[in-house]
Amino acid sequence: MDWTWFHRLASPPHVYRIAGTLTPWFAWPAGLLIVAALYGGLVLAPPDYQQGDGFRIIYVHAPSAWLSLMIYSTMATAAAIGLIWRMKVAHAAAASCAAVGAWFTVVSLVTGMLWGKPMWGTYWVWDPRLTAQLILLFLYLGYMGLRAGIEDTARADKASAVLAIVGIVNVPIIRFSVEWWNSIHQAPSVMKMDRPSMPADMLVPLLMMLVGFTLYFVAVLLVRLRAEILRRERASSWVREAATA
Amino acid sequence: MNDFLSMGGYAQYVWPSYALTFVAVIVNIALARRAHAAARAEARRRLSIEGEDR
Amino acid sequence: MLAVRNFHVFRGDRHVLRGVSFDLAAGCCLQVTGVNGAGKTTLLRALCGLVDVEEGSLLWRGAAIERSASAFHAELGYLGHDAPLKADLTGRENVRYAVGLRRPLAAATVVRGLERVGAGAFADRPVRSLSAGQRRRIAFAALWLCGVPLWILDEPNTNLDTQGQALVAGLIEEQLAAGGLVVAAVHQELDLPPGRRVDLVIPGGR
Amino acid sequence: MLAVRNFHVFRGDRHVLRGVSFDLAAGCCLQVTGVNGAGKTTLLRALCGLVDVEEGSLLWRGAAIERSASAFHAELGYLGHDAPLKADLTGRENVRYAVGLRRPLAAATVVRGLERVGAGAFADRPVRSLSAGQRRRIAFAALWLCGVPLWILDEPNTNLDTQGQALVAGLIEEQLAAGGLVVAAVHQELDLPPGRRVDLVIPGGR
Amino acid sequence: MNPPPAGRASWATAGRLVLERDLRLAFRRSGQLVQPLAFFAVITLLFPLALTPELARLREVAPGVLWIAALLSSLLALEFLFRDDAHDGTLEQFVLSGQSLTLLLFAKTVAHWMLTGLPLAVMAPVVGVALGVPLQALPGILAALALGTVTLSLVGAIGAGLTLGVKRGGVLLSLLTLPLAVPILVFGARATELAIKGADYAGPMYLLAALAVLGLTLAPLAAAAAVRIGLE
Amino acid sequence: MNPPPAGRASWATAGRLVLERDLRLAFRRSGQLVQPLAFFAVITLLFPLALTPELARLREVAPGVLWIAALLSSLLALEFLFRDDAHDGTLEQFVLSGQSLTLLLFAKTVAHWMLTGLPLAVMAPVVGVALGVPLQALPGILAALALGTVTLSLVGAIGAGLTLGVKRGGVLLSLLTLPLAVPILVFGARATELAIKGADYAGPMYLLAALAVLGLTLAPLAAAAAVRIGLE
Ligand code: HEM
Ligand SMILES: Nc1ncnc2c1ncn2[C@@H]1O[C@H](COP(=O)(O)OP(=O)(O)OP(=O)(O)O)[C@@H](O)[C@H]1O
Ligand SMILES: Nc1ncnc2c1ncn2[C@@H]1O[C@H](COP(=O)(O)OP(=O)(O)OP(=O)(O)O)[C@@H](O)[C@H]1O
Ligand SMILES: [Mg+2]
Ligand SMILES: [Mg+2]
Repeated sequence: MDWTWFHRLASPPHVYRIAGTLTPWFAWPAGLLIVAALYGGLVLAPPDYQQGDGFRIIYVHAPSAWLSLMIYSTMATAAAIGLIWRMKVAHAAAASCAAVGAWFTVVSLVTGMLWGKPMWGTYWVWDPRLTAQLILLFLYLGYMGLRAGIEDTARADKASAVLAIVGIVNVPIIRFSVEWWNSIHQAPSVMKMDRPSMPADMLVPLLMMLVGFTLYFVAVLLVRLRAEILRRERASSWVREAATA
Repeated sequence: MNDFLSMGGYAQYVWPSYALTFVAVIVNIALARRAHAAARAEARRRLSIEGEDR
Repeated sequence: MLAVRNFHVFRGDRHVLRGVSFDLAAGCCLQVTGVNGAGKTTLLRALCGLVDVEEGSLLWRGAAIERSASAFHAELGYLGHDAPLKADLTGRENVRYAVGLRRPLAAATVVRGLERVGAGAFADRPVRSLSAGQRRRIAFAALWLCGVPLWILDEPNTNLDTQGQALVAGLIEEQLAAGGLVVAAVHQELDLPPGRRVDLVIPGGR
Repeated sequence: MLAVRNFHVFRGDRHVLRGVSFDLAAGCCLQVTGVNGAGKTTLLRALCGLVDVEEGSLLWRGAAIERSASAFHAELGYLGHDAPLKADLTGRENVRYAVGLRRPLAAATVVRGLERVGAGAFADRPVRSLSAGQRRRIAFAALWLCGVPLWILDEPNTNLDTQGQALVAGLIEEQLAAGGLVVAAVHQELDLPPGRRVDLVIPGGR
Repeated sequence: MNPPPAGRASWATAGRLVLERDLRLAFRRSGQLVQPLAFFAVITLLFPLALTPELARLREVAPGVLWIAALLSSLLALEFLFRDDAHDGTLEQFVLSGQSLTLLLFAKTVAHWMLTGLPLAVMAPVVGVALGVPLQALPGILAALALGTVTLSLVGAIGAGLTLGVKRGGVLLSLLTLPLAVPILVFGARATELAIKGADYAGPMYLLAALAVLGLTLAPLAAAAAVRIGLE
Repeated sequence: MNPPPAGRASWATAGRLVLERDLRLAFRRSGQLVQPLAFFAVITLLFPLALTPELARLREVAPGVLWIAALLSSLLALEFLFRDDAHDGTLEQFVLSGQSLTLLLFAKTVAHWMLTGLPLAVMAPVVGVALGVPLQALPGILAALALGTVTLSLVGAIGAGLTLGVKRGGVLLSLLTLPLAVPILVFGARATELAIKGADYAGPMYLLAALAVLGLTLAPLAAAAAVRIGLE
């Protein structure tokens, strides 16, 4: 098997360049999808027969909740790769994930709370799904705290990688908490492949939003990754061209 | 239009949600770009004083 | 027996060791000198694998050593700036637990070790109540009892009185005579026969 | 100027100092020697009031000093086996906070102190990332800047390279020349003019 | 080339320097600052998980939960009040500085309160809302916590001083401090409960204030004595 | 006069020595042994003071109180799991001993559990009775706590390893460990609740056991990796 692609993946200047090239390819489709989904979700989709127009929060709540979990998984995967193959670029990618993930965890919490008030009559209940999401926020905070607590980058990389990997056990707990406990939170309705329980004109904008947010995240991650690589490699010779270009 | 803005009585929940989400979306773009710009500036600063230390 | 090729080590952002190489045969002592902050401690810890090496290789008995290679570690004893002792345990207990991890150890052997370094009189007092030099002696007893071929010593004479310094010199000579190796960072030159001593001066620092 | 009469000090159950007495005039250095565990550190800490004295008296400028007499403390600087530095602060900050407690201190004065001990180059790095000798230098900068008449030094040469040891010798000579006093516990004799040195050998130990 | 001789530093300068130093040490690691807060939040999070998720019943236990969480966060941070300084010799230098040890330790205690008690009190309303506390009770809770944590820090300083000589003193520290902290807990929880009920909570607040005054006058002296002993 | 050369110590000896050493260190200060217990007792005492003195309502919160107290006592002691050893260089010598670091740290974790988790579980019935728990529920509570604290110690070992390089890592340690400990708390409290109600509590006990097995297999590895990193 030809492993050159793998080694090239590990080379900072290469990743820096590739990331730069790829960014617009994710950013523009993301923007288009999100705008289209906004139109579809806010204008085209009919009001829900139970929740009226209140259900439209789903178009921001579900994607941000999805992102918060997806970003954590990405972070843990990157951290594991960094730890196992000693790949600095992977550590840089993991480091770039945390802040974005924490942001969208907060967004999912707040939009969820805003949705909870009209639907459940209260902003917050100590429901397993909700609590688990709050714990996810603390995981992100712990990860960032650990990183901030260790000055040496290489050491911070490895220590936080261990934490990210250990913390991944929480992700399935969050995803499946709704089924394990009888939560008042919505059970997965989109990801059920057999029979989506939503009419198409509601579902399609949601799917577009999900894809749009995912692409958006990749674009943001790529920019952050470039910054991180540049910061770490500031002593290397290739940075000369990259910084002045 | 007014209908649209009132969101069937849910305006006070729907619009803040959308606002917060898109603030987060924009802020994250801004933060990422700022981090990149700062890293480039730092690298350039280091290059300009190069040879003094190492 | 021990060879280092082109070691490059960073501490934080500082490029501390810039290509250090040496060869050390059995029965020889590497004397590492350099001003404060040159990188003596860094080199010693890098040999132990306690500090990451950016580039370069370490050969022991002709074979390259990875970081955290436990077979290599089992043949090595390290004594740093501070003696690795538990303040609440007595000297005897400290020696027993530290050395017992590495080799089967009879109580009588522990006594021999403690007496070898002149620590017999205070071996049963908790280490917290010992003077600085007394602690160093306990640490040397543990090192000696390990019976490993490679000693790595950071400023071994610290806190020792004149007799203690002579004792350390004696221990080192014995270790070399038995075909062992010693790597020692010092500020005062070691008094060893020329054939036994290899000098390494680390430039830079302070 | 400093006089000790018949000091008796116990550490735990051990009668460590059994009637130590000496007189030290301005401009003189008391060189305390003794084997490991003799009681050098104990004597120095007893002078500072950090260890209880069972019997005996301490006279400073002719007057008897109680334990924790802050007027006496204000004239004294103590440097023990370990440098009293905060690992998270830089050398400059450490000096500023340590010395600032005792006297008004301009930033320029701090710089002078750091440069006096050759610590200018690493004064702005957190102490945790300094080598053993670099730390000792920072501690000496703080001591020097205190500008107090009485220095109490425990093995001042520890961890210092040759130039560092010369530096300490220079600092001590200056202090004496300016009419100050130094009490130093050492294992290697200090190189001072005979008129300036008073010897005290503590018996027992090890 | 002698150091320029100069007068003695005033006690005000000395106190200010100690305060500034401790704050700077805390801010050096920006993450450290949020940590007592995060700890406080996580502890309160445990209660709904372990007790009951129903807001109505949580509201009943909210005063107790808030105060126990505050007590524990404050206690956990106390461990480090003097330990680091004792370990690296700074405390010894304090004793030898010629300044009043009482004053220097008081400055350290103030710094400790500013870094734990104060942010905790400010944070409490947020946590309170999550436990179903009505909005109008929040100012009262904030005031009670701000006052109570002052006394907690002061009492804790004595405990921290006493356990200096003890290896792994952390648990012992809690044991010494918790009984002394019980009055604060009782009055504080009472004030909070009354505030939640919308009743007048001045009574327990006066008692809290009295405890704080008592602490301010006696605790620094006791702490200084304790530290002198603890230094051996 | 060379030291008698000898073979290598077996891994079993090494593990036993580490365990023995930690136990001996703890017994050296006999007071230290009771401390986690006393802390546990004091914490549980705080609840009646802060919440409500009525036994009937205390019984309702008893499972949660027991588990939170256990979690916190265990956490407080964790701080010292590796810190002292890291500080005095023992951990470095572990790494250089040629023995498996995973094994040595596992031995330390076992010692930690024997010194905190086990006595805590044994003590819990006493505290439970004080909180009005019926007698027939006590064996269940003991079993659940004994099992749960195993996992707590294991998870805590990872956190303790990770925060080694962090000054004042205590609070960060809690912040890292508590989220990971939440499942233990939830299942544990659930088992206790069922036991108090006299219902069948096998379900959550199986889950606790599953978590313990997961912890036993993975945590020592992760802890060893963390310590290696933390030693720099
Ligand atoms: C603070 C409160 C809330 C939090 C923390 C929260 C959290 C979450 C999380 C973590 C997801 C998972 C996304 C995924 O599995 O990919 C999710 C999805 C979802 N949430 Fe919420 N939620 C909250 C409130 C609400 C409310 C009040 C509603 C509606 C009544 C709601 C409806 C949904 C829906 C429909 C989904 C998409 C489920 C799917 O299709 O997979 N959520 N939320
Ligand atoms: N953790 C660290 N982070 C950054 N720099 C460090 C760190 N530790 C040491 N250094 C720096 O690396 C250099 C070498 O340090 P090292 O301790 O190896 O010196 P040394 O030769 O042993 O000096 P000494 O004689 O004073 O013991 C010094 O300049 C020191 O400041
Ligand atoms: N805390 C203590 N409790 C009991 N005995 C102690 C204590 N500290 C020191 N000692 C004992 O007192 C004696 C003197 O110790 P001290 O530290 O003063 O010796 P020293 O002369 O400074 O030795 P060194 O040259 O090794 O530094 C020693 O025998 C020591 O074991
Ligand atoms: Mg060194
Ligand atoms: Mg001494």
